[in-house]
Amino acid sequence: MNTIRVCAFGPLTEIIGEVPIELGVELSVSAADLQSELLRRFPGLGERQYRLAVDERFVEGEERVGGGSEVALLPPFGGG
Amino acid sequence: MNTIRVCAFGPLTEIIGEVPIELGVELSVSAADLQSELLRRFPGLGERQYRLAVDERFVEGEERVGGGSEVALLPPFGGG
Amino acid sequence: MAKTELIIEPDRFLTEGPLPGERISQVLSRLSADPRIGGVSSFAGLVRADETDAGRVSAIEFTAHRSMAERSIGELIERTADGYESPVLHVYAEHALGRVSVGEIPIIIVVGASHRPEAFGLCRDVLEALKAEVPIWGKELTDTGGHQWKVNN
Amino acid sequence: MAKTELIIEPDRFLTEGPLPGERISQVLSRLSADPRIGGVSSFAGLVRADETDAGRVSAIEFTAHRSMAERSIGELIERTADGYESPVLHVYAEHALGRVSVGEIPIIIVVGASHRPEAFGLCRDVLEALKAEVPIWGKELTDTGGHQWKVNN
Repeated sequence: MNTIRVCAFGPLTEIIGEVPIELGVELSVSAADLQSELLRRFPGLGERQYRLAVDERFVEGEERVGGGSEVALLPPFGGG
Repeated sequence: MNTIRVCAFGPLTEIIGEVPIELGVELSVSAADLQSELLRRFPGLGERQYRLAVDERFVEGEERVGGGSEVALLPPFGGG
Repeated sequence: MAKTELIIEPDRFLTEGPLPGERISQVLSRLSADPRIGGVSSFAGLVRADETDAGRVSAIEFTAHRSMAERSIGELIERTADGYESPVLHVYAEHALGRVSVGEIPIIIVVGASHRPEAFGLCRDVLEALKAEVPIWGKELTDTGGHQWKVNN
Repeated sequence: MAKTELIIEPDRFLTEGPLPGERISQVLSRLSADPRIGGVSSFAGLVRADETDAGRVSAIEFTAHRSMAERSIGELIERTADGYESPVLHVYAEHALGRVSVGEIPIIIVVGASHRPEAFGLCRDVLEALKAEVPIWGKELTDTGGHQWKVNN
């Protein structure tokens, strides 16, 4: 098993917390499957919009997220 | 006879000078006739666009300019 | 449309000599005391060293029909502000007279509004109306001792 | 299109704490040293005392995905500047992190260009792209101790 670190930002910290969580995965996982697993653990995510980013780039759907990655959960932005 | 003081602005000062000139008129004169008289005295005005203003308001065509008025000759603006 | 409070500054639009660059921050500091203002759009014009038929511009000498300019700037700010809705619109407009050298500032406009579209839109509208309607002239002086008159489009 | 020189400032886009209002005049002063620049358009955002369901806003607490934000601001400035032609485009963009109270400044954008349409247009484009694309979040804190999250349209 490898681990993926998941870090929440903005309002999602109210659901997941400020501290990154770790998920065990095989070699890699699809972005969609990762989101399903997060939803199972944090049902509050079901009401929230957010995107995933790895290495400062968005990932989605069938794109693979490798073990050892850091994944950012990015809700809609509020800068400016 | 009454007099009208005519004051040039911007590039028109190169034709008419910085010092206001005085024109004798009867009770009043139309804006168009005033422009004709100015053109007779200063043929260089023929190549120039400008508008007349009295009391900070534009006058033109058959509008009357009374004796005793101060008339400003306003070429295209260049502020900003 | 909802009622808009329109605040116009300063009392006199025309100033002798180039405008200080600190002006924008000074106005911004005053605007920040109004808790209704969320966006401030500013414009500063600078004299460019343009190449012209008369040589390279080194300065612009500005003159105006002063009383008419003061009157027309007030009128055009009120007219352009009429197109915007905001709890408050705060407009500062200032123009230099006399010699303004390359890199110096002949014009500053600062507009504060509740939201950014009104601040940007009105700042630009005031600038465009000012260039078209306010009786100011600029004599561009060049490095060869020549000159030409600036004409706004 | 003719070649445009694009200058982007500062090295780091994110700053701890509210931005100083003097910043705009400081940047303007630097831009005035470039004789190709004729117009400088600036924007400053201010925290408004909005009435919300959670109470009256007294401050916004800003957080960011810092590395992603720094990267995305540089990319979006280059992309938006691509739409403009000017001998020089000079873009300064800065955003606050942490607590910014009502009347204080969370964002400043300053754009210098040869002519005013490019300065106004690019300043606004950078602002809009920044609000849509840069991973920053604002937690609006209210006078009743409540909060809500700011969401850009």
